[in-house]
Amino acid sequence: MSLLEIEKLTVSIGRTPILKGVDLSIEEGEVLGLVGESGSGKSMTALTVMRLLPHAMRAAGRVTFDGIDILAAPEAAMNRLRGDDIGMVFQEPMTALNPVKTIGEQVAEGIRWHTGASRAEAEETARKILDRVGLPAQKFPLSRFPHELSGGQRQRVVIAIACALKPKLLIADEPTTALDVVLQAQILDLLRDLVDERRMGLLLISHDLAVVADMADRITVMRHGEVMETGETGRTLTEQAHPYTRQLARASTHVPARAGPPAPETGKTPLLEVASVVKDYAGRRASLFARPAPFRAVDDVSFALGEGQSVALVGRSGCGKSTLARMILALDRPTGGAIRLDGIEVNALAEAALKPSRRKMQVVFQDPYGSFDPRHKVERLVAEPLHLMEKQPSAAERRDMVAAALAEVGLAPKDMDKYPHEFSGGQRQRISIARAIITRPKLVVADEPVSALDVSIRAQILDLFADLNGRLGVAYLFITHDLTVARAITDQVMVMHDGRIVERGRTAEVLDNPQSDAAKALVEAAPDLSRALARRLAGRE
Amino acid sequence: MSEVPVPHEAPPPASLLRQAFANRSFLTGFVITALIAAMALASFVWTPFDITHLIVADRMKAPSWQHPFGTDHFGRDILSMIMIGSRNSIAVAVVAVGIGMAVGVPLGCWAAARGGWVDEALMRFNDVVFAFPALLSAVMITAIFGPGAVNAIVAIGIFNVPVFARVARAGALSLWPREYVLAARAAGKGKVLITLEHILPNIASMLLVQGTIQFALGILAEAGLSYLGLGAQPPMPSWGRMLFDAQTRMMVAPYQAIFPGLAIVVTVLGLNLLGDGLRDVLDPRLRRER
Amino acid sequence: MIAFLAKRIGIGAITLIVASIVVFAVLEILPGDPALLMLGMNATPEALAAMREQMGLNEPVPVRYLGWIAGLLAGDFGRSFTYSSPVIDLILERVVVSLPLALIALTLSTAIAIPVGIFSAARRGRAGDTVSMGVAQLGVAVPNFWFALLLVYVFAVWLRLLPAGGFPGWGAGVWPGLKALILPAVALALPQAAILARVTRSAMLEVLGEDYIRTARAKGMPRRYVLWRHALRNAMIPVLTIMGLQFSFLLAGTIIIENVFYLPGLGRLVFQAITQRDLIVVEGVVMLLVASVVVVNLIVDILYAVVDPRLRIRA
Amino acid sequence: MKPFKSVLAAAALALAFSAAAPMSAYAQRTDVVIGMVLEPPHLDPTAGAAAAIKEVGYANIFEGITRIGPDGQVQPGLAESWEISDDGKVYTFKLRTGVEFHDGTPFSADDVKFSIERAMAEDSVNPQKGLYSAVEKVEVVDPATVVVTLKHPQGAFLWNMGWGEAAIVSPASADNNKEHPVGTGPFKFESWAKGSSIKLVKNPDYWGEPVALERAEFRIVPDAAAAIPALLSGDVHAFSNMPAGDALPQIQGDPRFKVVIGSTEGETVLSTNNKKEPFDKLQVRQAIAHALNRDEIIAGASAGLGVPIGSHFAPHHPAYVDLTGTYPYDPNRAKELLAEAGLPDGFSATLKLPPPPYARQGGEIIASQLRQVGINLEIIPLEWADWLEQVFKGKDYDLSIVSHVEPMDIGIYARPDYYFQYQNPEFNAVMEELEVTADEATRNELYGKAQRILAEDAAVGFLFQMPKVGVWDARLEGMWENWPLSVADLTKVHWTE
Repeated sequence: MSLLEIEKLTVSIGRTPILKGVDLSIEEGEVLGLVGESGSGKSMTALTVMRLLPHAMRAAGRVTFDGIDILAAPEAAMNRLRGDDIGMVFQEPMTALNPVKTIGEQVAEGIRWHTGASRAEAEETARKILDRVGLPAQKFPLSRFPHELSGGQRQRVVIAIACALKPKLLIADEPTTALDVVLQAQILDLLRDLVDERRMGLLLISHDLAVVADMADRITVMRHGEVMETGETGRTLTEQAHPYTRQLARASTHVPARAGPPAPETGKTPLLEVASVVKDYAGRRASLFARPAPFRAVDDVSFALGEGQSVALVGRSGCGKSTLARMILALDRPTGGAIRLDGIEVNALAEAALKPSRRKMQVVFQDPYGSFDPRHKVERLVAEPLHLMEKQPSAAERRDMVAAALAEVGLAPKDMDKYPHEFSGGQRQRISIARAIITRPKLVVADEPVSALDVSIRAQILDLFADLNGRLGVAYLFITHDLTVARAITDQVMVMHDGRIVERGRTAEVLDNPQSDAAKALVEAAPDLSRALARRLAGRE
Repeated sequence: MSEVPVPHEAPPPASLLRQAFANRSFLTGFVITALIAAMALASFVWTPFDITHLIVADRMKAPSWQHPFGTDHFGRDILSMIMIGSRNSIAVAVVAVGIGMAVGVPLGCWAAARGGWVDEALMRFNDVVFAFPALLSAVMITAIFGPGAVNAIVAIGIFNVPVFARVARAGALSLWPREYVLAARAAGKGKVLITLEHILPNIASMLLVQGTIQFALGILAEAGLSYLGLGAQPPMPSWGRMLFDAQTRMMVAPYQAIFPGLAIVVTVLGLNLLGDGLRDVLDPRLRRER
Repeated sequence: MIAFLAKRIGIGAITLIVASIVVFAVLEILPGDPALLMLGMNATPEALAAMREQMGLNEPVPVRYLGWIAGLLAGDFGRSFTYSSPVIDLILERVVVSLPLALIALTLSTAIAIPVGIFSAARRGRAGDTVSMGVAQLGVAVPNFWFALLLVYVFAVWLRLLPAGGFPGWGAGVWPGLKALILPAVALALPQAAILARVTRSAMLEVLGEDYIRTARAKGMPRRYVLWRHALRNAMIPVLTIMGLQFSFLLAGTIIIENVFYLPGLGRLVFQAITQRDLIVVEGVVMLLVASVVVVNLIVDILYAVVDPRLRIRA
Repeated sequence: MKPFKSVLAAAALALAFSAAAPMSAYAQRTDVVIGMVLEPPHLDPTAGAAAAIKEVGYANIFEGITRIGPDGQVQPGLAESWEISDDGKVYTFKLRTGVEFHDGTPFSADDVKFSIERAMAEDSVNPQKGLYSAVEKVEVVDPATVVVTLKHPQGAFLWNMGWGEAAIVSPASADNNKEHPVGTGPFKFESWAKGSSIKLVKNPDYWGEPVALERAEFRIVPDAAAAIPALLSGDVHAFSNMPAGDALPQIQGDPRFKVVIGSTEGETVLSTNNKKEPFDKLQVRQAIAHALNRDEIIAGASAGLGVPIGSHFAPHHPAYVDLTGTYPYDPNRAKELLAEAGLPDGFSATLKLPPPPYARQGGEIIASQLRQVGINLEIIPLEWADWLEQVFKGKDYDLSIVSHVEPMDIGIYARPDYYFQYQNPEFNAVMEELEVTADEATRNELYGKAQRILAEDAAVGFLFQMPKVGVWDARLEGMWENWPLSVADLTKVHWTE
């Protein structure tokens, strides 16, 4: 009998079904990858196993863990199971820990509850598991509070909590999605080692095929609350028997067709020139009288970008890439250095004098939900940058321009009379791009433009970026931590680390043959489906 | 990527209205508030009795068919007094909230947009105002300028200023880093324009909710001041004043104190329910200030 | 932590200075001649002049302000015009009524509100929650002085369980003193309790929706344990804020409630002093109240740091 | 279950305590709690006008050379007898001997001289300095004899010396009387919890007939809302003048209490600014007088207890003349008179009201009555301080309502700077004559004449004599039934059970 056996599981909220007859099983010591896009029901499946579904949700069907009927078990029995035989790791490490309790308390608490150990014994066990997850005593005493830890370190604490009592099954729900690639690789390594070491079953939930391909023995693909396909990882992903699996796999390795990069025109002023830019932020005051030491977010960065060029700025989270982007967009002023757009030093201009320069550069943000004022209709949203025009267009002209911009991004003119919440994430990102191109800018700065999108949507949006680059000759500065995006759409890559640009070169060269340590770390850590499959196949032979 | 529900955003007006009326709090509050407002409006054209003409012979009559709430110590019909008194309560609260919003919201928005010393100065100003127990200061203000409805309005209004400034500032501060505001800045819009186009409409629901709360508090504050004899002056009836007049006769004519008190309770209850409902509908995550 | 405290203390000091100027200036423009009030309708002009001189009303304003401040710092609040006794004595006599009253009311409201709020949050949407929140909703709407009137007539006049008002003084014993404070404290506390219960409930609900609650549940901790050990402390921050504000509200609320129960407390002292133009008493009491609000805010700030380690900056 | 039980326990405890209180009533009680509305600002009767100072101290702590009895007659005080010279200018007082102040200082003629001269002095802050206006000099003959010489005969001199403000104080303690009053009376000051109560204890060394009470407490009960429950719950045993308002029938029907409606010296009038347009016109004042319905005013402003007056004189006084019919209630006549005065459409004016309920409630009724004849009054409520400043001192008012509580104070209408701004040489002449007349019958006749002049001139709107609502425990005896002076003389008060 399997460790976990799910049969015909349905979950519904009111009359709306969330899961429609899910079947799934995990053997002892097995790693099962559960893959699917937003709304596929992956997380709800996991929460059903923990019996931690939100109040209004009702589950039916059969869930058996280690011979226990989970759906019928009394709450007290579930309390005994949770944290002891089943551990769970969540997506968002920043909020998963109680901010007012020390990490020691939070790890030891479950140990004491389940084993009845004394405080001292529980703390000793807690200490051991924290050491094991890579939080050594001298740097991370039990008395640390969560806010004193980084995201990756917090996720290690959550893993320590989940694994403290050597559970038979560990459920990890998108455990690395909120982390950058380097941390992702570290956390995945840790999980893999723990599973091997303790012979735990692991239910690894992810939207990322590459991650799952690397980790899972078997894989289950879900869509809209139903299981599409289940099978051994290597075979499922190489054969791609199910059309949806194929679609997912294709999308995650999708590279848009692009016209070659324009020939670099020597001697001409570059479109964008960043010269020795520095940005300091006030640091935290150490004592009442000492002046706080400034924190240097961007440190002496210089580069140039030609017309029509597409450049990626990659780096781990906190490396300063978003700060740099904000300065280029003249939303922030640098502490030192100069930023020139078409030869004009934008950082020296007053807001009123910035208009002509602003017309030449626009922005696309990451979050397709947060980047629109929810109270405005699409027409007004897309037309917003028209504020920058010398001559304000008439209402009719404005509608025409908005319609044209929407057409460019593949939306219908009638969409301009809707509110943003009536669109899906991908459509919103199209609207976002329409807004960015309505003034016919020469440069679009895109800050993680596809990282909040599902893989299939991401592929479409990347296609759109590529298409616009070709047709309109827009130059891109892509800010991203995702190397596949950089590879897909840019000609050049700059690698940023601790506020400095440590490496720069043609995309393919840098990604295939990184020189700096920072670039190497990024490249090594980046999940890649084809490489993962290659490794897996090689490993089997 | 995981099954996070779509972040809450304002649906279009039509469905908002439908949603609002499906909300029990809102519906109850709306009905009560509408009734009180209707009563206040009706009192301009009709009341059961003329309360400007005192018929001392009819004084202290217990509730009857003729005078459902009884009569007061001057023989005035209490129902008519309550009807006309509602005008005073509503007017004081409306204007006091209006003063608070008209001064506080621009201040709060300015502080949030400008930051730096303006923000600091506003916060310190708030500290000073909040350090004075509000009722105490209201008593002082009315003592200086003389008791009366207008001075009560000013006294209550002054304390609404920092409340709205705080709510507006907090709301605006949370919106300024939003991507759509950044996009508007990238579109070259200035702080004033962004505040008008993006900030204000998006904090409007918070302000509306706070407004109903302050409105309810304003009615209570006016009743308190009138009870101390510092609010509306006779012959203008006011609920608080009616309570003050009635408390000496609680033994012989409890109805004189019970009905005006109930009028206050019902009105404040209605407004609070309305506020709760609005908050649920407009922004489920909005926390109640104060 | 020290820097944080220093900043809060600095802000408190500035608040006090500004408040002292405001109070003094405001009272300067208050109409009414205290000397005339003192001597009444048949007083002769010479007698009035003599009285004014005696009361020190003939000095210029800045001199009087500085003199007053210097006195305050030295603990000398001046001498009451009407009572002709030192203000500090008057205040001390009254503080022993008002402070216990405010503290009892605060304790009562906290003791009622927090358990009710937690209970409601834990049984969100069920009958217990609906009923207690319905009562709370009503409690918020009830003016405390009206509630006080009802209490007096039920408990003092009908049932004759408790005194209707007045204060026998602590000299008469602790129990008679407390007995006199029960009804006023209840009248003050219940509307506040209603507010606090609502705040506690919504703070708890918000916290119960946080990820770390799910983490704790996933650890196998029972619901009740999570409620008390994980949620409550996090929910304390908004609750503390409201309690801090309520303290200032309770202080002011005593003005009305002390009038209803004719308790000789600070609220009535200041109200009487305002109507009798006993400026020096008004100034003294207002400054005391402002100072206590500032101190309470400081305590709340410290409690924030106690509750929430994120506010403690590691030395 | 547990919390419920403890609630029960608390209730039982409370019951036990409230049951314990009446137990002591089996023995003869020697303590009393008197309720009073206004707290005295201090306790020195020679330095403050507040009636509450006298209410506590008069005859209890302080005594004068004469005193005024419950019937309003002058009685011997610290002077056991006196002689008046034939020209009425020299008073020779024979003082009691063996009297001591509460601090042990012996009382003698020097104290009398000191007290009178202190009140007359340049820097005196005595609110009734006018009482001494006729005094020329005070001479000590021997420790038990003092001679007061007047500038001119003064009919009311002995009466004046019986006022609370004329208390005899000792030079040793005079300056501390505000905080710690020291007199010669049957009660000694014990303590004062400001805002709450003043406690007196029996003076064992009193020179006169010893009092029945061992302890007396004056409890401050600021208004009717507090007074009624305080009485009903037994916290307070007696009110000299209870602010009972409309709840009085409730108390009257309760056998535990005795209610005595008595008279006071408070003439409640609609004060009129006689120099201000249009009140300077006789017809306007007459119109107002015709427009006033005293019965309604008395019903609404004094719970129907006040006695209507037609001039400025107390109805219980022998010299009183009933002039209430001078300008009977007649709104139509009032309108005619207004038309005659050139104001056919009426006019608007202000009505500035001090805080007492009779003024605030009477004001509303009067405003309503005057509105019927076309006079629109804007009601402006004022605190006492503002009222004194604006109305009394500044004379910046049209109409006001106030009760004039000084006994026999019809003379105020003759004062040139008084806030009524009333001037009538004929009236002044009557007053001058009164000042030098000692014969009782002639005096009464002159008083009658003065009353008529005021009534006919409608100098102010004469409303009603303030009632004294005496309420006390039915077992208590010896409280004053009338109030020739607003005091709470406890010398004869005792319990009957």
